[in-house]
Amino acid sequence: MEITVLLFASVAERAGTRRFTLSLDEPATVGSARDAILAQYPSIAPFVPNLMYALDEEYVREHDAVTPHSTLALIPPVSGG
Amino acid sequence: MEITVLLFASVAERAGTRRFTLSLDEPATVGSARDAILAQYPSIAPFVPNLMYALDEEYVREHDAVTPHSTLALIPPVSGG
Amino acid sequence: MLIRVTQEILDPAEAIASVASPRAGAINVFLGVVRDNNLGRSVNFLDYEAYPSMAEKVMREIAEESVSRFGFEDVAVLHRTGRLEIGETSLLIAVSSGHRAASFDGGHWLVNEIKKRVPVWKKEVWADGESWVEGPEALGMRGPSQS
Amino acid sequence: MLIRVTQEILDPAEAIASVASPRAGAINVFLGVVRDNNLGRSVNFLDYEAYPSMAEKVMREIAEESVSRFGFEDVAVLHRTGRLEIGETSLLIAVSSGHRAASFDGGHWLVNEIKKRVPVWKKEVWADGESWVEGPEALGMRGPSQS
Repeated sequence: MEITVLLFASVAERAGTRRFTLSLDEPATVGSARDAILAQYPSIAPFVPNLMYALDEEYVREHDAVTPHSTLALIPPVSGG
Repeated sequence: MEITVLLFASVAERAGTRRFTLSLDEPATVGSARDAILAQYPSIAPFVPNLMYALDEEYVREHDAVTPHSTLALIPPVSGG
Repeated sequence: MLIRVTQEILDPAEAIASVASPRAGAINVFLGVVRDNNLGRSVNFLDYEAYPSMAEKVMREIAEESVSRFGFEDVAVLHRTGRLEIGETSLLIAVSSGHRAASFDGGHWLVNEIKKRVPVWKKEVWADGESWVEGPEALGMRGPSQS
Repeated sequence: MLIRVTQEILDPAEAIASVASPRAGAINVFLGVVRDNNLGRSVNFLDYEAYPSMAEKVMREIAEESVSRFGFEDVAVLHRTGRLEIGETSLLIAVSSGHRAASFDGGHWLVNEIKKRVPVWKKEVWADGESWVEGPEALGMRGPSQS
């Protein structure tokens, strides 16, 4: 299946991209998708321990399932306000 | 000596005046001035237990001295804001 | 430090601009607004009276005390007098502060002190009568004008 | 309920007007403003990035939660993105409430939750470099981008 991946802030800068399509074997979880992203962009490894994840604009956890055509966002620690 | 007396809100409405000149024997205190005001405007008696007093725009107590040409304000419980 | 008792409409933009500072990370603004009810009774409008010169003096004292207590960069306190309709602003304060916690805590303190100490009075006017509201929050401390 | 992520200047008057209500006796407004320093370092400007659609969704969730927690009449939450100069407003919230205590407490709660949960990031730009600020208050939780 294919999903859309969004990167932001420090992670987007390090990876050199903000948005790409990722192919995943089914079934997939947030964790397995994260591992596939890391394989493709190993430079972001240092950021991973601090990341949160959002699937279709909802915060999710690593063991949550990823569905086809969904959008997975890697969320660095937020600093708005 | 003479002082200026200011009344406000409920007290001014009851007395039918907002400002007048009061003659006092020296030495005078806030309390003796208040008694002289009451003698002149007995209708304000019910308000007296809740009044505060300001002399030349500074809160004062009943035993504080009143000086010639000062302005004494009778301050009902405030309700600004 | 912008301190004013006025019959004119209060403008939040003016108060905000007056407290701006490059060292401020937070600005807190409070508007006391005329509500359509009080203590369960429907209110038509309010009439505010002040001892204007003393009110400004006390507002300034409270504002200065808030600066030393909460480390504000600047403070604005404005109170309107005269007839105010539902939804109009009677009290406007703005504080600027390095950080947000002090701006909220100190803003709240400032409003409480203003309500306790500044010589301003409001009369509530209902469909069928009127009454001076005297005492903090008009709860249990009304003077004998209440009838 | 006015909720917006935008590159345009934030206008407090718009936020205040949007929360007006005849039942409101208090309106509290908070402006998060770009400060000329952070953690002892001089700041030239900030660059804010957001995940705009999700940021608005989370801002709305927090605003709705604040209404049920604090009984607000209405809430506005606006966040600006892009380059912001010293003194410009990055975050603007307004809440209307029957009474003032809830407006201060709930306004503070709202700002805290927004800073914890909304996907927005700021980059500090100094005279001699720049860094993404990542984590609450940028204290002890910076990511490895800090160099």
